[in-house]
Amino acid sequence: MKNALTGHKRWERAWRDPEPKSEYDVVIVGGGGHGLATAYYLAKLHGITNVAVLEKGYLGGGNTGRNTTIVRSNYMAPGNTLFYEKSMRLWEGLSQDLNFNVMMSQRGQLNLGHSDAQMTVLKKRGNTMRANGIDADILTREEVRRIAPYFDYSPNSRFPIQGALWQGRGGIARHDAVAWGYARGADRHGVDLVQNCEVTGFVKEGERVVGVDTTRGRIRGRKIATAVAGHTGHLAAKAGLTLPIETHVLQAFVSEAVKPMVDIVVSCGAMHFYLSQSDKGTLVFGGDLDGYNTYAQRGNLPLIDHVMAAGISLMPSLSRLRFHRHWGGVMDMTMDGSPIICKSPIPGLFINGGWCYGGFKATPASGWCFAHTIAQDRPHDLNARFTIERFSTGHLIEEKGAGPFPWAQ
Amino acid sequence: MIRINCPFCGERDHSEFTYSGDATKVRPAHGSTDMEAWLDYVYLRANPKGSHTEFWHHVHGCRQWLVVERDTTTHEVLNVAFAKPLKSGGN
Amino acid sequence: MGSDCVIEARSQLATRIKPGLYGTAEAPQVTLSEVRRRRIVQAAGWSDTFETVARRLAEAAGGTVPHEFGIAAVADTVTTIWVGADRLWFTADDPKLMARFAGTFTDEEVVFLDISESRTILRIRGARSRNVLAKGFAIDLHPDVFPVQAIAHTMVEHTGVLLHRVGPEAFEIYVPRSYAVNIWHWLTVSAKEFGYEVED
Amino acid sequence: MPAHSFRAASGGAIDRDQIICFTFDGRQFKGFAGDTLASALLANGVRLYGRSFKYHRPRGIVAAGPEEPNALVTVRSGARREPNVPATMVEIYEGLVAESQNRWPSLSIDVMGINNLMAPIFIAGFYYKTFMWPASFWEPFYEKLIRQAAGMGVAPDQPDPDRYERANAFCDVLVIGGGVAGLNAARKAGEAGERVLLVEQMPWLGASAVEPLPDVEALANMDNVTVMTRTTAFGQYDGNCFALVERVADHLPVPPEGQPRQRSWVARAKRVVFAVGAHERPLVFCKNDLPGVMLASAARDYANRFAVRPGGRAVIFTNNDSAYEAALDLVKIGVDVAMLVDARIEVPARLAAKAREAGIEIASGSVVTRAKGFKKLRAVNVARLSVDAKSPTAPTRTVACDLLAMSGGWSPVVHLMCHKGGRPHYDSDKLAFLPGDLLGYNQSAVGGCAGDWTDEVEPRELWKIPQPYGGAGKAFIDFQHDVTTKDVELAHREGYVSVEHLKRYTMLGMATDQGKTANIVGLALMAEARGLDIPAVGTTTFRPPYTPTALGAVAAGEVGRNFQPERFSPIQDWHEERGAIMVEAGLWMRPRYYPKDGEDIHAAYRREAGVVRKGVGIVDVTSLGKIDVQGPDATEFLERVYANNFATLKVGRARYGVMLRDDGIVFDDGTTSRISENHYFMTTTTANAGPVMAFMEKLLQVEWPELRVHLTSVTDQWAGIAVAGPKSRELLAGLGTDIDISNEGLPFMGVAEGTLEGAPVRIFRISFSGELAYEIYTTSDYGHALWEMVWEAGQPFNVVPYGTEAMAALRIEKGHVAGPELDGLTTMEDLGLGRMASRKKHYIGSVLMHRPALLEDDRVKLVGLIPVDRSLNLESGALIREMPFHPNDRPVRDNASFEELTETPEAAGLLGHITSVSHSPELGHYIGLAMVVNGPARQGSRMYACHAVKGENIEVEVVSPHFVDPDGKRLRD
Ligand SMILES: Cc1cc2nc3c(=O)[nH]c(=O)nc-3n(C[C@H](O)[C@H](O)[C@H](O)COP(=O)(O)OP(=O)(O)OC[C@H]3O[C@@H](n4cnc5c(N)ncnc54)[C@H](O)[C@@H]3O)c2cc1C
Ligand SMILES: NC(=O)c1ccc[n+]([C@@H]2O[C@H](COP(=O)([O-])OP(=O)(O)OC[C@H]3O[C@@H](n4cnc5c(N)ncnc54)[C@H](O)[C@@H]3O)[C@@H](O)[C@H]2O)c1
Ligand SMILES: Cc1cc2nc3c(=O)[nH]c(=O)nc-3n(C[C@H](O)[C@H](O)[C@H](O)COP(=O)(O)O)c2cc1C
Ligand SMILES: [Zn+2]
Repeated sequence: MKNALTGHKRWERAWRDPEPKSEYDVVIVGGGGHGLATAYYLAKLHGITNVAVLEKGYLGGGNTGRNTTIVRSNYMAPGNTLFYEKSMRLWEGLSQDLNFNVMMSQRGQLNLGHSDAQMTVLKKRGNTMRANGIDADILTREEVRRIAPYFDYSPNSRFPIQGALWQGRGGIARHDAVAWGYARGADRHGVDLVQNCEVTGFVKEGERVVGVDTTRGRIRGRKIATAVAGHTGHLAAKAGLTLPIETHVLQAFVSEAVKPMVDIVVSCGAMHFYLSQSDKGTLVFGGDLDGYNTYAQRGNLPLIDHVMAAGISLMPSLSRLRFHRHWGGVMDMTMDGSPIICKSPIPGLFINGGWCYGGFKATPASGWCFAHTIAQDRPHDLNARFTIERFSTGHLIEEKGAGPFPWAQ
Repeated sequence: MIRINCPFCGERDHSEFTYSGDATKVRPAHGSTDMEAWLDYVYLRANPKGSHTEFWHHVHGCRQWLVVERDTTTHEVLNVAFAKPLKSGGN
Repeated sequence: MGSDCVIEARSQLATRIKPGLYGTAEAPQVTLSEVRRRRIVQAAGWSDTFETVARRLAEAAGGTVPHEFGIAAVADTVTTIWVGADRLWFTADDPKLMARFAGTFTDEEVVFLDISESRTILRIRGARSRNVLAKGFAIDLHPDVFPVQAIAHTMVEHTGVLLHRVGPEAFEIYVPRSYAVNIWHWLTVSAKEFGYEVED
Repeated sequence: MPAHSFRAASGGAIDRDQIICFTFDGRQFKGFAGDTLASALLANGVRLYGRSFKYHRPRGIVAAGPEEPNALVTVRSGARREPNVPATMVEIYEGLVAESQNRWPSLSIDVMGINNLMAPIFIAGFYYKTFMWPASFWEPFYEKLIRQAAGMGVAPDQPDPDRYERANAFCDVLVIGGGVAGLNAARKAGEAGERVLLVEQMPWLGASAVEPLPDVEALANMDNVTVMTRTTAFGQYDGNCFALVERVADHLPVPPEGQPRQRSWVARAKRVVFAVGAHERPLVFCKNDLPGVMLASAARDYANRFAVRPGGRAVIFTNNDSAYEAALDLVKIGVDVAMLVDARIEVPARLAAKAREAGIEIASGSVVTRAKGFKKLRAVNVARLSVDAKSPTAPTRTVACDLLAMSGGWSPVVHLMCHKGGRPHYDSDKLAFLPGDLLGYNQSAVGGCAGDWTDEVEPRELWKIPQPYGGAGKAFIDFQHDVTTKDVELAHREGYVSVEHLKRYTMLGMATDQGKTANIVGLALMAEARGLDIPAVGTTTFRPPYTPTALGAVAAGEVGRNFQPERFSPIQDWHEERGAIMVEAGLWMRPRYYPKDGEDIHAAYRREAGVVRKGVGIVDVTSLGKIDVQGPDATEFLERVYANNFATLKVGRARYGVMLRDDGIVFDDGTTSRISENHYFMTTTTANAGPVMAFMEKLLQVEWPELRVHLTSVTDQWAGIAVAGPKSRELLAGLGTDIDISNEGLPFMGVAEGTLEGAPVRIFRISFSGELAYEIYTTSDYGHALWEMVWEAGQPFNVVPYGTEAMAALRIEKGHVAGPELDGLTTMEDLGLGRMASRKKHYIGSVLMHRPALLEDDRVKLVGLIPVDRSLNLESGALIREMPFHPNDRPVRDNASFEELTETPEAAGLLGHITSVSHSPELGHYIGLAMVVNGPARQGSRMYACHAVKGENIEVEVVSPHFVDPDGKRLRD
């Protein structure tokens, strides 16, 4: 706190604002959490520091800066379970690793079940977690009520709460701080963070991708790695790849700041609603996708109506509370709801994308695995299944079984 | 609210319709056993930024499947047509 | 179907419709009721021939083919409505409606289906009908846009319904039967501020 | 202080005949009808309204409209409590209860005010740079502390007693804003015969207009014009659709009967006119947050509309012309205007003359450098400003005053215009962001929001007042979030220089007012620090809602039971009368069980299912999806959509069919019957009825238009009753249909049509329970009567009604797959249905089902399970392993073992899971269905059902999934 008392003059600039060089060992496209984490781990763990992160807008201005910040590791599909747990473990030491407080708050996450069918799935999920060394509990309705007395337990409830899956280590983190912390860390290792630099095309020599064209000129790279959540599909198309991805918008909402009222993170699949209260006192919440392809970072009224209705149906006292902003983020929705972290079929091009609406929690592990994949030219065990080929072979990674419909994942 | 001008029903809120993705994908002929063609049809998407040709089903209206051209950066609807060319059925 | 029936037909709203005056206003400004025992016959054909088949169908039924999708053709005993490509509904308060088509058509021309009981028909009339309907229907009900005999296949309370303007201040709503209780509830709540009468 | 001591004896648009009593912080006050809480309290001399967010500084009123950043109060109490409402937007009513917020124990003595002294550590971004060490302290300690300190008001903690509703509007022209410009635009459109809707957020029309406006009356007389006050357009969405919220009853103690509290409108307009005016900006100088410092236009509104003197002695401070009118109006109402400080060297001649005439001293080329006072304003320091505007010049004069009315220029309200993602355009003469080319072809902006004003003398660009040498103290930009000029400097120094980083690092503009008065100042200061011009820095994104909006209003009553529609069968009344406990299934409400004297669900379903096995039971199956398939090509169509053969199905017969998705995974199943040559009756699961219908329609309309087939949902046309159990035939015999139900007349999978006392019936001899069973359908009007008749006919056999729970028990015993097994991940082969799939024909999914992963041997496949110790319960969701799972096998959070965990998850030994369980009425113990790797090959072996979460392992025997009558003898007898 010393700095605070000396007028904050001693905090140096968070990151430099370098002119891009003409060539790097690795060029990362996308200055969101994943791109920045990838740069950080490339430098820190693999000694590759001649790296640029190219960001078309401002660092962390993509989904990293517009998500509802839920962090959990409660996945059950083989391939997902341990990957997200790896991420959780990285989160647990992240503030110290970065020397920047990402405000990771492991206040516990409640996944509500409203029917026998849902409870079966939650139990399967919880048991799978626990069998893999991940904390999980199955709660009865009464236990849920003790944790969250403010939900609707009356006969008026359309989807009565039957129970829940509880992950005590789940929680939220401060989205901006994650981007800024990784950015600072990467910058300290010599990575060039280049903002207002949009990649507009790829430079190819034969089959191989050897650079990118940007709004700030051509930049060559021995390896080009994209981490452009929401834009993976159309960017990859510029390199000649068609992917099993559609871009969709997810909206989020924030209420006025109120004194502490909800001290957990809650998700309700039956009604499509999730909510947490930020350290500032605002409630941050959201729901389902709007459900049509879009690159506009905004959604429409029917979904907004639905989110509000779901929120109040779950927690009747929200009715008179007011929201004061809502926004949207555009995401890569894949055909099985799971991500892609791999060497692409095009030599020199590495892809990290397809995060759907769940990639914030993945930020550390995604960067960690992507850095490994780029540095070693092969995936780590943890991301070995996150390939593009899985769609042809049928080795899909599905939590839900929604079928090949991106808007239904 | 995206307003879709159904050729049968007139202009309606998009919430009367369900979305069903890229309408430019060509379904392999019934009977085709070309695995690659099926994979392409079921999984791969051009996902364009800009004009997108897509299916909407007027599920709460006339139940016709429509092909809508819409800009994915502005949501502006550029064209609406029946998925199936019609010979009769109103005007 | 059902004409010689000795069992009593029962409305989906049998226990919900309770005639009387409701709401606050002294004089109710809308009246709500259910239209019972109307028959609905769907006739569906094939696009290459349906134009002529439709004319013959209408003739057989004693009506005419509406020349627009959004307008019902009303004749003495039958109302004809487009409900989709190559599909018409004939509605009449006649238990023998289906019989009007008997024997004259082949499957190669048209297929029929009696779906009378799949819909509960609600009627609302009175000065404030439009105000009540505007609380659920996202279509323009202004008489210049939605005149008498206009129909709309549209959504109310997340339910696909058919709305038919049967008079300057009178409408009928064809509701899928299993949703009728829900829509009736919505109508009564929405009408309350104007005062309403429920008729049997 | 005497009541109303700040109210002029006459004037204003208030109704002095209607005195209204209300309380603020427990004290009784009086106001008049037409007052806002802000005007009434100002009239009573109240200056202190709340404590600020971070520093808990005392705060007063700044504005007179929704842009008010400071005076947030809590109104009402109990279940109707509403925190954080600007006092400027509350209309007083008899008995209104309002309280200040964010202070403890009271507004004037607030212990958290200590934050103010600790201010250096609460500066922008301080959280991120502190509190990480020691790591173990963050959560239990620091984080809790931060959270306690957060928030403003206290949220309600009870369900809302009020109601909300939705409404739809259509118009040719939507005019947003009922000020001079909006009224005028509406009148013109109205006169041209267009259908006009004008919305105004305040309770009155005319905004700040002093004189009554003729347009108001003209509009009232036009049939084609609707005017709605107390209605805010809060968001613009696609298709020229605007979301409005009408505050129907917020100005009343409770909503009148039948009326909602608020109504949520969607207005769809052919054309829209924005006439939303402009917001005045504060000026930024030391301690500009003291109560008593307010916007000049607000001071003027209080004087004109409410006849309130917002102070006794005022100083006016401006950089533009508009504050002169305010000064004059304040004089008119009896405020002693000590001085008008105009930052410009040249002052507007005409206005200045008028001001001097009114006795106002004008200090040109001067600025207010500091406000003085402790909890309220006592004086200001005034100094001349150097020509380069970089520093004040000595000497400083101190002018005593209790009101400072300031005007830092005007910001057109472009918010709504930007909601679709556009950015406004900066006008460096007007010092304002204007709509520019933001507007669509069917949109226009008029009046203040179009920047439609001209000053005699150009405003002087003055984003912050330079501090005199040695001057210290905070100068606020964003009052609600306590963002000061120092925060902007800090953000700049640390590299958070993009406006978006500035916003997020300092929280500028992120409070409930969304920086309406603050944002432009903040970004101008950043531009200055970076040496860029304002357009190069740009604005942040404008997002809905324009003003905070209650969740309840937008949900519009679709909450609780009304969250989604409920579907009922025609037999519902009977179920209700018999006390059935209902359960939802794909919107349908279905009886789950019919408890008898105090039975719980387990006792009830076991009893019900037991009767079906031994006698006869009836269940309402109306909710099953029913699709009528008709046309010359109906058979060909079914051949294509079903994986099994349908070409050979004869008229009068039914067949179980399985449908796949294009990707080869099972989509749905059901029984389809051939009613006549070209006519089929298809059933689907309750949950998939909609998707199956839509998919098949797509195939016909889009892919196979050459097939002459019509599909019609007849789910609601037919009521269905399953009659199941060894005595079901006897029961039906007593029913009196004209259908031959003998085993020969109606064999297994036979279908017959007939009548029952004149009502049409269809009887299908199909069975989900595994017993001799029938499904009997009639048209919905007779559904209830049929049920009663079946019930009567069943009395001699002690028939029971059964619910979904018993139905599930019966199907599990029989090994029929349902929802838990058809989970969107399984193939026909996985479900043991592989042999059904046709090898001769092509059908939906027949290509992609041959992808390698879908053919692998070690996929999970359907098996039956029984506990080795028959007295134990099985639970669905348990995992299947060859070995029991002990918590110590995989300790939670054991970093040491993580590398080992990075092997494949199969290393955890997971071989599958239990999908469905039931207590078997036939066997008298628990049974389960499970999906197990290579399951069928394991029949006879023992494994463990592991409830890892509970640390519980149950040894199970793997058996066939067909627990009863595996050969189907009972079905056929
Ligand atoms: C509303 C919402 C709520 C969500 N909630 C959660 C949640 O609770 N928990 C959770 O785990 N996940 C959540 N997610 C998902 C999560 O936000 C994302 O998966 C994650 O942030 C992705 O991080 P990223 O770094 O890959 O992408 P981003 O942060 O989007 O970064 C990608 C960057 O690439 C840049 N870029 C794109 N194209 C180019 C180009 N051509 N050239 C240069 N730069 C380019 C973009 O500007 C962007 O900054 C949510 C998402 C949304 C939208
Ligand atoms: N420097 C100056 O002298 C200066 C600056 C600004 C305006 N003006 C003058 O002031 C007058 C302004 O007139 P005007 O009619 O343009 O603005 P106005 O401020 O008089 O009226 C705008 C109205 O719109 C309403 N409104 C705003 N947002 C709304 C929303 N989202 N939903 C519903 N209602 C909303 C406001 O409550 C207000 O009543 C003009 O005559 C203009 O020239 C002068
Ligand atoms: C977790 C979280 C909390 C937020 N809280 C606030 C808030 O309190 N106030 C606010 O104005 N915006 C808040 N925002 C939204 C941002 O202002 C902004 O809308 C979002 O980052 C998207 O950027 P854009 O609106 O510029 O597109 C929050 C965003 C996130 C992700
Ligand atoms: Zn339509």
